[in-house]
Amino acid sequence: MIIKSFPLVTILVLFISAFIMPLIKDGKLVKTISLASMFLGLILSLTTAFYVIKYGKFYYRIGHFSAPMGIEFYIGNIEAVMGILFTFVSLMIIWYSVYSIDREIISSKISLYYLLINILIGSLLGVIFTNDLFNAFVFIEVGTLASCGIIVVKDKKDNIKATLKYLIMSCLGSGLVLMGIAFIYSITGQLNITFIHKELLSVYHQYPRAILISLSLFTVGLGVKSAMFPLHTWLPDAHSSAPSSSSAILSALVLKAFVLLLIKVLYRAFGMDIITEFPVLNIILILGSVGMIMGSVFAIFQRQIKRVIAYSSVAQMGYVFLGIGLGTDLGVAIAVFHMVGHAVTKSALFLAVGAMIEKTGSKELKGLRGIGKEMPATSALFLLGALSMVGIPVLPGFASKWNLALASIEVDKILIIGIILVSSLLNAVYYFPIIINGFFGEENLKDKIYKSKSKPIKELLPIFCLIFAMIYAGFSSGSIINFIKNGIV
Amino acid sequence: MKSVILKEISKVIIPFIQIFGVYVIFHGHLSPGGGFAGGTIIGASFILYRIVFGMEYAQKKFKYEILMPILCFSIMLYGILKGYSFITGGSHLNFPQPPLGTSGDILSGGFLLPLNILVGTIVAIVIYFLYSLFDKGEI
Amino acid sequence: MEALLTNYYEACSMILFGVGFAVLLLHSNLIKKIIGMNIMDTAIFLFFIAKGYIEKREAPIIVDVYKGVDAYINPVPSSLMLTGIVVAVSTTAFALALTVKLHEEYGTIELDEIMKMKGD
Amino acid sequence: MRKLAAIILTVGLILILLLGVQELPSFGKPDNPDNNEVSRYYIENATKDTGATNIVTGIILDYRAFDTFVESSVLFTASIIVILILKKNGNKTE
Repeated sequence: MIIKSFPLVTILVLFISAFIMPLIKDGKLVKTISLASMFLGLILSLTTAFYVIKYGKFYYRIGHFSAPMGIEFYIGNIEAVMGILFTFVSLMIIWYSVYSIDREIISSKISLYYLLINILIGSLLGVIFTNDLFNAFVFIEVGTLASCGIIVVKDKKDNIKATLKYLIMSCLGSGLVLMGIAFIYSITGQLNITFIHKELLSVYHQYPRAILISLSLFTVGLGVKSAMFPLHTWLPDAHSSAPSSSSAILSALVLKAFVLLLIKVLYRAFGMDIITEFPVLNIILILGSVGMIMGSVFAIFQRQIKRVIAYSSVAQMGYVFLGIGLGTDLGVAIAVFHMVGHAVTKSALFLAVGAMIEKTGSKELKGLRGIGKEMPATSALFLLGALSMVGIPVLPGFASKWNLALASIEVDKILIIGIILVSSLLNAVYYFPIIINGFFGEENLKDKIYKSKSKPIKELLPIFCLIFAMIYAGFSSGSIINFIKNGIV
Repeated sequence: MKSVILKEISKVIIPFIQIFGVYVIFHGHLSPGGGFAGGTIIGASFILYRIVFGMEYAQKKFKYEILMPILCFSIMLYGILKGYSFITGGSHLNFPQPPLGTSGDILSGGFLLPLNILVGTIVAIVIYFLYSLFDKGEI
Repeated sequence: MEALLTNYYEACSMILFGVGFAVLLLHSNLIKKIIGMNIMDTAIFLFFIAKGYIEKREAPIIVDVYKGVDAYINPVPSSLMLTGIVVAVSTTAFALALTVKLHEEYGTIELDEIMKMKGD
Repeated sequence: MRKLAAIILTVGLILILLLGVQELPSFGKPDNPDNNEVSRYYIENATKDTGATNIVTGIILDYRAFDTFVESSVLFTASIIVILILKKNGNKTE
């Protein structure tokens, strides 16, 4: 069946359409190519998802040689959902950047910018789909280079400083991941995740320390790349100095693919019965909960709005790590669902903030007072996104918090509910002042003309679609979580 | 680097370096080496040319408008060639595959030889770009 | 302890990894940090290739006659490390380009001074 | 102070890694777990399947060709980014 090859076709289309772009001079054609390739990717991943719903998960060997000899893709429920999420969110972000990118970077670099975005999304899809550890490492490397590239495209002082810090930390991370792969290869002799699991089941009694070390190497290596709490120091500078569309891609998509790889390594390569013998899951649980609290605390003291939202990314990634640390299938399903909800919401928030900064010209929180009157549509979308972050019942933020609480009761770790409540309150503490100063307050609205700075509707359509998708995810959260749950093993 | 001795000697040596690089690429699937090693050797010969003969000559000989299309076409060709063999292999369609040939001579490895050549050009051009950008920021 | 003496290649690569890690953490000069990153990558390549070696066997290239399965070492780590080396090269090239740009902007490549200089 | 903490951290890291290495299968033994049926399959069938006498090139360009495709795009992306950063006149047409 040719539909089985669609995930590979998506990645090839994204890579090959990226290779044409340096030869094209005019920006319009480059944007249309990028939009067309991403739209084709969305259609292909939608058909793959329908195929998976109907016929269940499948393996797709790349080339003429099957699993342990050649490389293999594994498309299960989680990969199908994440494929749709990644292509949909990046399509919306590219659609938004078509209008806003000319004001942020000089015209000759636009074709290279879209090249980097295409290669980045292709490599993130590769990290999601592949069932081979070393192949995932090579995709991580392309993703890291491309994500550092889209930050430095804006060629300002603090961009370069933030990019260098990000590059050095993620090189450290990928070095640790490669060391983890070396340890696993020396024990099992396999590189394919399902074969590693088979080998490890028979051999993990002889090498307890080596397995513990490779587990911690993977956790730290991928934790650095996906902003686990103590290793997140690169994130605020990188996400706040980048152009608005690339900071949306960075915080919504790039962090998620590496956490998904961590889930695949922990729950598929090692398997539930091996990792429960080691304290790794509890460490991830503790780091996740500390990250939730400290991320929000840092966000309160920030003055620039983009840094507030960057720190809230760290806090939301804490939720995901909390879900992973619970150690049950439900916990991982909620972690994946929270990734879906957070990706859609955070990209909408970053794009809305990008529009605000572009129109008002000031990155400071003080500069955005009374923005509700000047740009009512954008700040309304920002309000909806912030409500989901805080956890208002109908939106996805609430659904993942609610199910996380249920899952932690199941595992009878009651303290986690307290942590979830405290972090939701902290979220409210730093999101609501932005909204309140924007819409209400006499002195804020004093000399603001209604709709004076609002962006034209056709530029706000992508954010509107993202918010609409977020609300849809909130309504159908139960069915998405069940769909993900039976896709983990 | 204006010394005449250097220019004359490098005029003699550079062709031999490039011939050796081409040899390593073409025999990639028979003897040690392959696309990456051979490409590095050819890239090094480009850099030697640029050092000895200075930037103006090098820019006339290796213009950016020629090298960038070669780089993009070779990596696109690589993607299409390998994409063809991925998809035909993965979905078990038995479309015609390139002949494997007898396993001793050059034209023997099916897609191996063209892929080695493409990888060799990619590596050579990338190394030349990296050097020239670090040298004076001009290609 | 004697196990460290038998697989001494892996032990040396771990110490090299630690040295690279220390250089990365201690030095504030950017070029030295990049050199530290390179040392770490080389240590990982040494570790990976050392896992593939089997005593009294030769390189996996069939010269003229096929000497049977037990005459060649494990080819997989050496082919993986070709990819690893290319990855290390491109990351180093990118980091060096950033260092050149930082020197143009800030005038110094000491990361501590740059951190103190709160840019605009 | 920071330097002391960094030194302690690295020495601890080296010790932990050496503990792990101590337990790994010993170096160079023919019956190591990584010398299993996968590598034996490569050695036996490389010339039959791919036609290459250099088994490593056979693995790179045929068995695990997807790795090498993504890796040459790593090289391509690295050169594009360095062009993006360092190209003096910015645009391509002088």
